[in-house]
Amino acid sequence: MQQALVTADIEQPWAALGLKPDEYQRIREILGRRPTSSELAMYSVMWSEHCSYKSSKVHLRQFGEKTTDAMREKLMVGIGENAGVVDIGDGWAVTFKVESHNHPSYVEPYQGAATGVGGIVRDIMSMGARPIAILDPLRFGAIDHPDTRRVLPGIVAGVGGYGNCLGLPNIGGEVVFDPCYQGNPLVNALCVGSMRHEDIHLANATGAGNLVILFGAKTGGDGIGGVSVLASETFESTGPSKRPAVQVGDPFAEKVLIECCLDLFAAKVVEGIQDLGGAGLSCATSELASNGDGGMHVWLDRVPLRDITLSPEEILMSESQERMMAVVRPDQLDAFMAITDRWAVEATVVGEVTTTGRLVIEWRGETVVDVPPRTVAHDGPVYDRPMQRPATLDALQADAPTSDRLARPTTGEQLRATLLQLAGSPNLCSRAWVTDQYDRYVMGNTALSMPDDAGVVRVDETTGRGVAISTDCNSRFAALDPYAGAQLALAEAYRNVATAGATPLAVTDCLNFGSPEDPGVMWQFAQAVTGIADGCLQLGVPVTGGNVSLYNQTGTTAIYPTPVVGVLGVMDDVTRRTPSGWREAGQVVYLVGTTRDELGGSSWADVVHGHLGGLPPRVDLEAERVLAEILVACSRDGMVDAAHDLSDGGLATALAESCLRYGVGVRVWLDELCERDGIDPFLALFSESTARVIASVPRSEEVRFTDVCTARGVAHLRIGVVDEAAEPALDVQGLFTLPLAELRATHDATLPAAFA
Amino acid sequence: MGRVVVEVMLKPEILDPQGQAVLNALPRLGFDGFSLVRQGKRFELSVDGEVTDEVLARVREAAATLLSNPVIEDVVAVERVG
Amino acid sequence: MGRVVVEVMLKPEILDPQGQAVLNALPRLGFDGFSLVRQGKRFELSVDGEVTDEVLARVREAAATLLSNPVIEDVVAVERVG
Amino acid sequence: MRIGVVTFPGSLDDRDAARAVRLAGAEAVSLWHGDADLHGVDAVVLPGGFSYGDYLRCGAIARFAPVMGPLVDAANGGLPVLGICNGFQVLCESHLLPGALVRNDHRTFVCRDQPLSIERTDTPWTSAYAPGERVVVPLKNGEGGFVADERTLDELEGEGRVVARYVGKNPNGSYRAIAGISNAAGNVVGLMPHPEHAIEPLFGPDPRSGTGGLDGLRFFTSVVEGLVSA
Ligand SMILES: Nc1ncnc2c1ncn2[C@@H]1O[C@H](COP(=O)(O)OP(=O)(O)O)[C@@H](O)[C@H]1O
Ligand SMILES: [Mg+2]
Repeated sequence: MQQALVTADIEQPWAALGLKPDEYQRIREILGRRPTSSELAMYSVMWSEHCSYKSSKVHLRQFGEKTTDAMREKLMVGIGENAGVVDIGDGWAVTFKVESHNHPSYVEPYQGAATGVGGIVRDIMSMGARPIAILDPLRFGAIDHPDTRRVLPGIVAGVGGYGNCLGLPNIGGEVVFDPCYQGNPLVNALCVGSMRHEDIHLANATGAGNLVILFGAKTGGDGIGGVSVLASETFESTGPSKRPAVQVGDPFAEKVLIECCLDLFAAKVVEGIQDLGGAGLSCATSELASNGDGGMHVWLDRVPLRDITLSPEEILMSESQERMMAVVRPDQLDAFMAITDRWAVEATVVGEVTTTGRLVIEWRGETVVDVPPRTVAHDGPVYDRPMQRPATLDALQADAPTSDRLARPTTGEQLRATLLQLAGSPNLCSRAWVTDQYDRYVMGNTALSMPDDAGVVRVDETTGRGVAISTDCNSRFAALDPYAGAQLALAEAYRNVATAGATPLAVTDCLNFGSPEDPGVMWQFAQAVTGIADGCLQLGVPVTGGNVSLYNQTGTTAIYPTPVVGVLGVMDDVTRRTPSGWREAGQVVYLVGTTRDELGGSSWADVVHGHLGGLPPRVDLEAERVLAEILVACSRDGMVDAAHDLSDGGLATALAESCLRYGVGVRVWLDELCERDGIDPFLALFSESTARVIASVPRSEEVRFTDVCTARGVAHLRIGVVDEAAEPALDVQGLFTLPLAELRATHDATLPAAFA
Repeated sequence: MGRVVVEVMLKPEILDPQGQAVLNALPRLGFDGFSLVRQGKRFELSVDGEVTDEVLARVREAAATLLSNPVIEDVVAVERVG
Repeated sequence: MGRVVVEVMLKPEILDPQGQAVLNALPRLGFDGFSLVRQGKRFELSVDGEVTDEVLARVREAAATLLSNPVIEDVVAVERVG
Repeated sequence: MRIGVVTFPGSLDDRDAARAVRLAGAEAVSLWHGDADLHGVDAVVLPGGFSYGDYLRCGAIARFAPVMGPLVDAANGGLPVLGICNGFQVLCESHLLPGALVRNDHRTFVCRDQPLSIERTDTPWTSAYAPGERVVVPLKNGEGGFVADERTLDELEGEGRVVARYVGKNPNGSYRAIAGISNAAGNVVGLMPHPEHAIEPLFGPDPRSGTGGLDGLRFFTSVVEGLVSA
């Protein structure tokens, strides 16, 4: 501090820390002097793209602006907190959020993925909730690329290793392969938590004199990576310059931390709480302070260290895992400490809430930080970056997969071969090799998980009330049209949740894009955000939170825009959930929705022709909304026994999956469908038109079912009958018969052959 | 038949939850006075013939690429035994 | 500050899937001529003072009771280092 | 009827085990690892999970928890004890059961609906099953390979102490496909699969894969009925 005044004009390493000249200048203006090195460290991490959302903020505002009062009705905590909270009825609330850990997982797949799970779980804990389930949307390069072999097994083992050890069921996710992710695998992780309404906690530091407690793991030099190495080399302080760029997770410590936090919440000894994630203490202290009474005094030398050589700048930036920060009334300190002791969790009073409006941090008797906390946490730079629709998009959209350009199968034999080829293709084959590494049973509340359309978990054991969640994104669609692609991701997740029988309630998203400094990428980003915001408005479900991951690119080549959308729905009783496979011979299989010639970005074009071009399927959110109403009514009133949504790979893939689910065959006829929709069997089987599902209806329910569809004016057609033959098969009449044994062998072989 | 031992430890700055767990358990069993425990790996590789210098060089390379992850681990020993 | 190293290996008759996996991976990376790989553990214990014989005896006991499970593992070394 | 369920730091399936105990008609009593007292329970379940993170070896550190002192004594005195997964590992590390559990032969964690045959039905935990009965119960472990030396394995077989065996593909490389064993007296049983996850319709294995998804419940009703009639 003194130093900063004396040596006011010393050259500071702001550029090496990633700050722009005008950003550094602004810091000087805010403080009225040059920042100390600790202040510089704090501003630089908090004003980074990752923490400040400086490129995305102007667009993300739409989520709030396009949320109506009606949509806010069930929203108890909205965007801006660690995670959004929604009311699911009976005094229960759930909180959920998806986050990315892409780059760390590329550098060290196991630890990167593991700490990705750990981070999102702490976000959920910090709302006062018990984490109850995990989903992991993953994206990799081509399945046969050598680096995919390096990255995938480690990432899957990391997600499993951490999640399994925490005792959280993994109830869904995605595994997608595409060469665009070769140097940029995406590891997104979603966590859901539940709590009673009165248990909601927020991240704020109020009440002068209240104590600020850091608890959990000791602080090491983890995860400050490049920034830290630079920092320790350039800062005036001494200290070894070798700091690990890799964060190592300790899931056991986090499990204990979860139970400890829940005991602390139950004992009502926590006023405010914040997890330590990106930007570590810099983030936790500045956010708690600025969301509260605005002042905090911290004695940084009280922070328990794993590495005693850390400098104050490094302590402020460290991203060591498994730490939390709580604000506690002095009269409850003993009760707090009794609970942390019982769980053998180290807890240290490191600071105090003040009313000075300043965040003051002391290190060995010297003030190293004295800033208005809002300027660190919330008033970072905001950029309205240039955007431009990529010039190449017109040609891409013009390159439609018409029949004169891509040969289409016509005979029964060709259609059968095509179906098999898709069923064994990397993006449509069985995910069991991955999901078998995840515990889906722990907690005993999982009603649906892989391979059904959505994960479903019970929240209330007495009533059976629970939630369904699905995450989706077809980035090939988003590459063709980011606005439509983002809405298609929303539509698919929404449809999946409804297919399982739940009423969609809220949305979270993880926006994975390339560099915001590329106007083409920025345009894609803006389109996708607008698409989601408009779509949510139309569907009446609010975005409650999410995450932005930019700079996912190799050289100048960005990944396809990948706006992963997670939809959460509620069910009064999860035992009414609808599985994706049929079981009873004689039940009638209906196709709900209309099929058009829509093959742009389809699995067929990709798998068979390696083609991407044209326009994605048409979005019809009103149709999705009505379809969802039907599906929820069907589940509630027991009108369907199974339902499966149509997405990648169209009807053919849905039929195959519904057969394989329980090993029960089906007899299907397509003539009426072709006639009604004016299509041929190929389109009937492989088109990816949206707002469609298949459902298996008991004969006794057929009238009610068709009435429900008719009343809502939704196209529906009997296309088959469940058929439990001695040798079960997928039989498309007049075209082909595919024994399930053969289908299963193809479907199951791909991932083990590549990775086992 | 010859043997080579390769020893790999986590880099000192990397968190070692296993070592930490052992360290915490020791005093509970009455073993006091330990200040740090780190847990690493020990590989024994058997070769068909003798352990020549050439073999040792190959093992050293395998140690650096396959047996350890240089991002988080150090190879602390590659030695002939027996 | 002194250090003691403890090395623990699975008994030869116990299946070692990790060692086996390394053995299988070696030729794929161009490392031929290995007939067996076994993977074990290496612990480094730091003590506050010097590593006296008494300390070594205590570590030996910890190695036999906590650091290894005699049903499946052998303690192959307990040694002073540094 | 009071059945204790021990919670170690890192236990995960403790609440699930307690739920199974309740559904079987008994009172679940939560026992804390740091409390060297069994509080007079009539039987004990050591649940699954990753006690102490499974660091060092599974069950190695939990074995030394204060609660294990009275538990070992009571087990030697005939108290019914069921160790599930991590609990099985703790029982082996404590030498209440022979052998050990090591890393799965395929080296990955496995979670699947596992067919088993129940081979010993005169233990307090399996008396409600028919000898040789085939059941389906979830299996989920990373280190579930049961190993022991040949002599011990022969002894276990000879004395009829193999309680359950995997049917079909061996999921983890267990010697002789052993899924569960008992001590000589039969009161202490260790089991790798998770019967507490097959006790409620729709929350356990797919009904199609077995006999309704409730196959695990009888591990708990066995002990409750046994204690009632005793
Ligand atoms: N990484 C993963 N983790 C957990 N579950 C997964 C993962 N990837 C796929 N799944 C599950 O496998 C099933 C099939 O996946 P997918 O074909 O992507 O579903 P959908 O097309 O219905 O979105 C779903 O139940 C999905 O949740
Ligand atoms: Mg689906």
